[in-house]
Amino acid sequence: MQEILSLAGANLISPIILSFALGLAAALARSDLTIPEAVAKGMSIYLLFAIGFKGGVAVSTHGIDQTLVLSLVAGLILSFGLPLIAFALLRVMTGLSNIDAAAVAAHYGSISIVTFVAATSVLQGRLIDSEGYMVAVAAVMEAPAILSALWLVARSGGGGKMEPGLMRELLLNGSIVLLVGAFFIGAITGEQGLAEISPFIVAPFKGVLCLFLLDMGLIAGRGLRQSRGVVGMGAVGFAILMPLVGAMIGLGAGLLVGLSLGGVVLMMTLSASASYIAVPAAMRVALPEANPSVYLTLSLGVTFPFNLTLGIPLYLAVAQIIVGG
Amino acid sequence: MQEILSLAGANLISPIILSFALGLAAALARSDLTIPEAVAKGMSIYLLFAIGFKGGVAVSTHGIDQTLVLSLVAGLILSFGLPLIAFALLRVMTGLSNIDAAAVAAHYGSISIVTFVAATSVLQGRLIDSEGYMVAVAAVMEAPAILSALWLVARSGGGGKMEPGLMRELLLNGSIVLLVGAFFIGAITGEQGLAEISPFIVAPFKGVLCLFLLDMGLIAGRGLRQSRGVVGMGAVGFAILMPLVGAMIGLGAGLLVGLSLGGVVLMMTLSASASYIAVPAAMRVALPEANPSVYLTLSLGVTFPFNLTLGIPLYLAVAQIIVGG
Amino acid sequence: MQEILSLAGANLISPIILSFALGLAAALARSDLTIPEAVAKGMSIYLLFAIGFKGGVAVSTHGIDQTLVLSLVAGLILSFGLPLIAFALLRVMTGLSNIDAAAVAAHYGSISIVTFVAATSVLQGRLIDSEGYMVAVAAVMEAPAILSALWLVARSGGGGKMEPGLMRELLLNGSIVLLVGAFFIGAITGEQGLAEISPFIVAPFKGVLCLFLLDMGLIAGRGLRQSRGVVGMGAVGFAILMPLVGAMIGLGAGLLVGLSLGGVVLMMTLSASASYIAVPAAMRVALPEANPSVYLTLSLGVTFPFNLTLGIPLYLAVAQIIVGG
Amino acid sequence: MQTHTAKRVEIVIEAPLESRLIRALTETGVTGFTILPVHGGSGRSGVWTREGQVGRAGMVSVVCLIKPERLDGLLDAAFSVLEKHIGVVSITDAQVLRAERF
Amino acid sequence: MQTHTAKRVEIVIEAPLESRLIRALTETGVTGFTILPVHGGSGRSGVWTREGQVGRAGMVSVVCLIKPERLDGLLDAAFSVLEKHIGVVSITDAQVLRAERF
Amino acid sequence: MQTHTAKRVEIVIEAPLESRLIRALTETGVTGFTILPVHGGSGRSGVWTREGQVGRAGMVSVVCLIKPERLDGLLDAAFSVLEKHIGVVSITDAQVLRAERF
Ligand SMILES: Nc1ncnc2c1ncn2[C@@H]1O[C@H](COP(=O)(O)O)[C@@H](O)[C@H]1O
Ligand SMILES: Nc1ncnc2c1ncn2[C@@H]1O[C@H](COP(=O)(O)O)[C@@H](O)[C@H]1O
Ligand SMILES: Nc1ncnc2c1ncn2[C@@H]1O[C@H](COP(=O)(O)O)[C@@H](O)[C@H]1O
Ligand code: NA
Ligand code: NA
Ligand code: NA
Repeated sequence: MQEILSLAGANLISPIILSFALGLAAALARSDLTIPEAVAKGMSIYLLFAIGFKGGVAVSTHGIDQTLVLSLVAGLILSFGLPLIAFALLRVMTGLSNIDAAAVAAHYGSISIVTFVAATSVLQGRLIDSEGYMVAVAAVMEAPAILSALWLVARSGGGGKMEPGLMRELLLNGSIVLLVGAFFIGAITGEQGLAEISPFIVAPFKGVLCLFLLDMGLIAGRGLRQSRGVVGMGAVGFAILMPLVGAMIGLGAGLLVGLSLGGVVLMMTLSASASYIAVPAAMRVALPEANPSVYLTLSLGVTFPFNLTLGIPLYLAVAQIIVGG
Repeated sequence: MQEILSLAGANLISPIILSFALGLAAALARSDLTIPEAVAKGMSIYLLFAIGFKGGVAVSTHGIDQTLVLSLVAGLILSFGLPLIAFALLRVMTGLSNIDAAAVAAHYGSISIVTFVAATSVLQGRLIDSEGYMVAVAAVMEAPAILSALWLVARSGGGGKMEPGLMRELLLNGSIVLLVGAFFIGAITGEQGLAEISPFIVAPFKGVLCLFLLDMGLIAGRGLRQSRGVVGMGAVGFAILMPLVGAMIGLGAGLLVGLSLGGVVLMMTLSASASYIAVPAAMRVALPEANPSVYLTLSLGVTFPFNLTLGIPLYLAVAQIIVGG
Repeated sequence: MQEILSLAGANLISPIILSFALGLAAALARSDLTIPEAVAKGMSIYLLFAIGFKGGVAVSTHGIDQTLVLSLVAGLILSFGLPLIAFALLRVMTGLSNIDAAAVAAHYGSISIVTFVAATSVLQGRLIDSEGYMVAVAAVMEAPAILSALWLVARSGGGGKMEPGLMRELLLNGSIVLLVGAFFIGAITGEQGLAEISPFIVAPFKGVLCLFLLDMGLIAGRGLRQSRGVVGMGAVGFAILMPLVGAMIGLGAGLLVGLSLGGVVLMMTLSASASYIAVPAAMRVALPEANPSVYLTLSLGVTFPFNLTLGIPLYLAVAQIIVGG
Repeated sequence: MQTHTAKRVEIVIEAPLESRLIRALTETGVTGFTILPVHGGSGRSGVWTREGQVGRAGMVSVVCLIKPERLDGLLDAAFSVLEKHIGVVSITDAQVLRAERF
Repeated sequence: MQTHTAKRVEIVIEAPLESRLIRALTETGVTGFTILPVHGGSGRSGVWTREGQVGRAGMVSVVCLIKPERLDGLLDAAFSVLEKHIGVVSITDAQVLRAERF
Repeated sequence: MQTHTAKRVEIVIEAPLESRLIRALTETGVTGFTILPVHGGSGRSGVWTREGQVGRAGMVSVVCLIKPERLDGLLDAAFSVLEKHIGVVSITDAQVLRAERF
């Protein structure tokens, strides 16, 4: 416990977290600080390219162990399954409509790549290795949750039919294509390729992540300011409970699959994290009746900061106790 | 003298100055070279974050000496007071209307963070230390000058009432929030935090500054081209005299406060520099009748290049003679 | 031969090429992956500044040998002359109208700076030196080809008169001004200037180039998708034959001028490359009747990838055989 | 100078639906339109801005100039996409040059 | 398709005043508007462009669709902010779908 | 509030021609206009988008509010530039505040 708190503390005073806090504070104080859309998009492209590439390189060096396929399958199952659990919890804990509940559930089945990145940098900070192909698992987990959500809505007769073309849109979503593409480039060019571009994708990575989290904080803060009263206590409770539930399930999956300590932590983080970029856009298309400020407030305003600050260190501590090492 | 000139010379052929000159020349020659707004904003966010963070780290290492508070107070007084002097000079040297004169005065009481950054990099080049909290002083000096200007206008019955909400807008101005916020992040995370992100905020800093000054040069050149004839010789004379006056007063303040050589040079530079980002926007709200091309031409077209090229080396030389070292 | 293929192979699996391929694939698969215009423009500004600066530094160190002037003259002649050859080939190989053929010809007389950059990084990879002033040659070759194309059209009575103001627009084109300006800044500040900003313009260069080529791939792919059927087999054949022809002529020019091995390869690459940024914009002004999707498809969709993948290694191999070393 | 009557239709629609709207328009034979970026806005669904957004957030504005007789077809197409979604459609009378283009 | 008459008001105003205009509009009950970025322009106060600008420079364009009877209230609100400043306001007659939204 | 009749002219023209259009407008005494960025579009010359473009590609939209009597001069000037090029021009009747500015 002691240990967890100290790690959480150390984690809290990292430039990354503090940058997020700065953005959050600035937005809540109604400062006019903003980061241009093009710059924010540029940073996310950089982060996806870098994280994918490094994952690929890791695979090219450590080679593909048999757990790769299992991990991908586990990711798929988690992404399909977690929304069902989330939906059930939401029905119990909140008064959200079927459609809103399903839309929120989709976000928690999918993943937040920035949370994933934050977890990897915590692992690096403590010199804990992890399977490079976990970025591929992250990619695999992005979309399936959306299908589960649509199924939940259809089941309760609330429309939400699978819009034609939506499926390929989801699979060819820019961030998935970039993440997976960079992963393969890294896997093909390996250490040598990394040597060529590491001054770009490795050295400045954390700094860029700071500015990106500043932006995330600004957006989260703006959202919180505007959605006052939109989400009740129950929903907020869900947004903190669900990551814990997800992490535990992710822990189980990671152990079953036989991942390393680092891999288990990442699997927990992926399961615990909620999407706030790809899924919201998909929901506007597939479930327009769902209220965006509900799912954005919960995933970006509550769950994201929770994972960033307390969640990740907690998952790491738990994994260390159970996996050992 | 010899010494000053050689330093000025060395200063002139730095990539930073030449990049500004390139932008200026390109704009005057009506080249279509432009830097996208989003990229320019992104670079300024980077520069503010980096300079603030490094200042905070410096404070966290050297600790806070008693002069910190004094320096902040000095900064406040300078920012409030310099506009009065500037206003008096303008009334004598130019035929500007009360309102235009007050608007110009506001710019010279406030500061140019890029000029400040250029001064710090000159100091670094000559291995001269300076107090890290000077960035906090810079932040403190941004807004007060605007109040003095409004007071000057109100006094002469020219309207310029303190618009409701303007005050908090000025204090929560994006650049101030980012500069101060990054300062605190740096102060909290200290050397360790710096180690994590220095490949991003330290190593490439000067290069980014070059491109940013290229952009400044482009804007300054465009402004000069369009404002031909708008400003008379008297006004141009003011734009060169005022920085010298400001620097001398800044010198006095720095000595009174007991700053180090580097700190004194920065205090001189802050006093000598004129705002061309925050204050112009504020003037459009508070003094819409004032002519923007007058104050932009003087602060960005004349004073900024003057400080960049001759001013800073001169301030350094004078400070060395007086402070010694 | 063996040797060429292995080099081509090695070249093919570089992160740079694979990033282009990723962009191409993503666009052809109709992924919504895009890079914001401002970010793309920002990267091209960075690349031009960096390549120009480094060229200038190289000149400042190796000094200007007598071949400098000869090389510039050679570049001028090539840029004026190559369009005539291209035009003749197009008349023979394709059914393009006079105006379309002339417009395409202009692109092949001008140059692609990114192809040039790719060639320099291949040379660096094999530790082959080259004359720094080749970037000046690149700058010189950008515009003249356009005049030849206009002359070709005027000759065949198809209008295409030299629009007033177009000339200075071409010469003060943003990319030329930036490239040449950075070249002079590099030449003036030399090694010392480079030391100051190399963490910005040298270390991350290749990484930025990857993202830029990702964008180029996206644009090329989008263009290919939309221009299905617009260009016939003959035109595609031209887009592969012309670079070879250009390279051979560039080889002759390089030998005549007496360039080093690296210089010869770059001269070949410049002659073989086709513009897809500056010239298309100029064509919209000067030859609006010419069909953009024809010249964009050929230069960006066919010739650019050809040079990037097979062309450059081939030119290098040939140059090594003939120049030796 | 010779002008021709036309209708100017301005459709403010969510960015994620842009591709669908374009498809619907094209299917009804409307192949001329201009897409303007939208920086922010406010409506029944609240206030929003593009600042700092990473995903495909916010709205876009699609402007179509068409012959009056084709207006209904266009509106039906637009409505088929817009129906369940937020956004607004406005029509103004306009004159255009070069009627052959419409 | 059923349309309803409305007014389309386009207010080109300095970026630093955007927040004030929005406030004024909201206070008079105008909660529907779309903000378009403006790249540059020219007027009595000279020529300007956004290129390379760092501060909150230049203009923005605020487009409001409203019921005709609410036009005057909107114009008064807009004018109260615009009065001493540069910028232009134009009004055109329009038709809108889904009147319930206005 | 007192308004004055005016014409709103919207010229969608290729970015490389922007400077020429501005020159032509200025020469005929039209010194008031607003330039809006255009994100993409479609027409007889096909579909295009700004995304990822490096060069001066795509279109821009130039909006002019002018006194009705000056419309023809403006259209002639615009047409002299637009003639051989792609792009569209539309005119709508408008009301403006502060007529002295036009
Ligand atoms: N009355 C209006 N005038 C102009 N734009 C509007 C209006 N109402 C809504 N919009 C735009 O349409 C978007 C969605 O509006 P709504 O469907 O009312 O939430 C808003 O964010 C605005 O960008
Ligand atoms: N006649 C006009 N038509 C369209 N936009 C205009 C017009 N006059 C002014 N503007 C816009 O309003 C801004 C300020 O105009 P002004 O108040 O005349 O300086 C200009 O920069 C343009 O963006
Ligand atoms: N009917 C239209 N309505 C709105 N914009 C149009 C229309 N036709 C063309 N445009 C715009 O003008 C550009 C050139 O059109 P075109 O000359 O038909 O190729 C297109 O890319 C659109 O941005
Ligand atoms: Na999850
Ligand atoms: Na000052
Ligand atoms: Na060529």
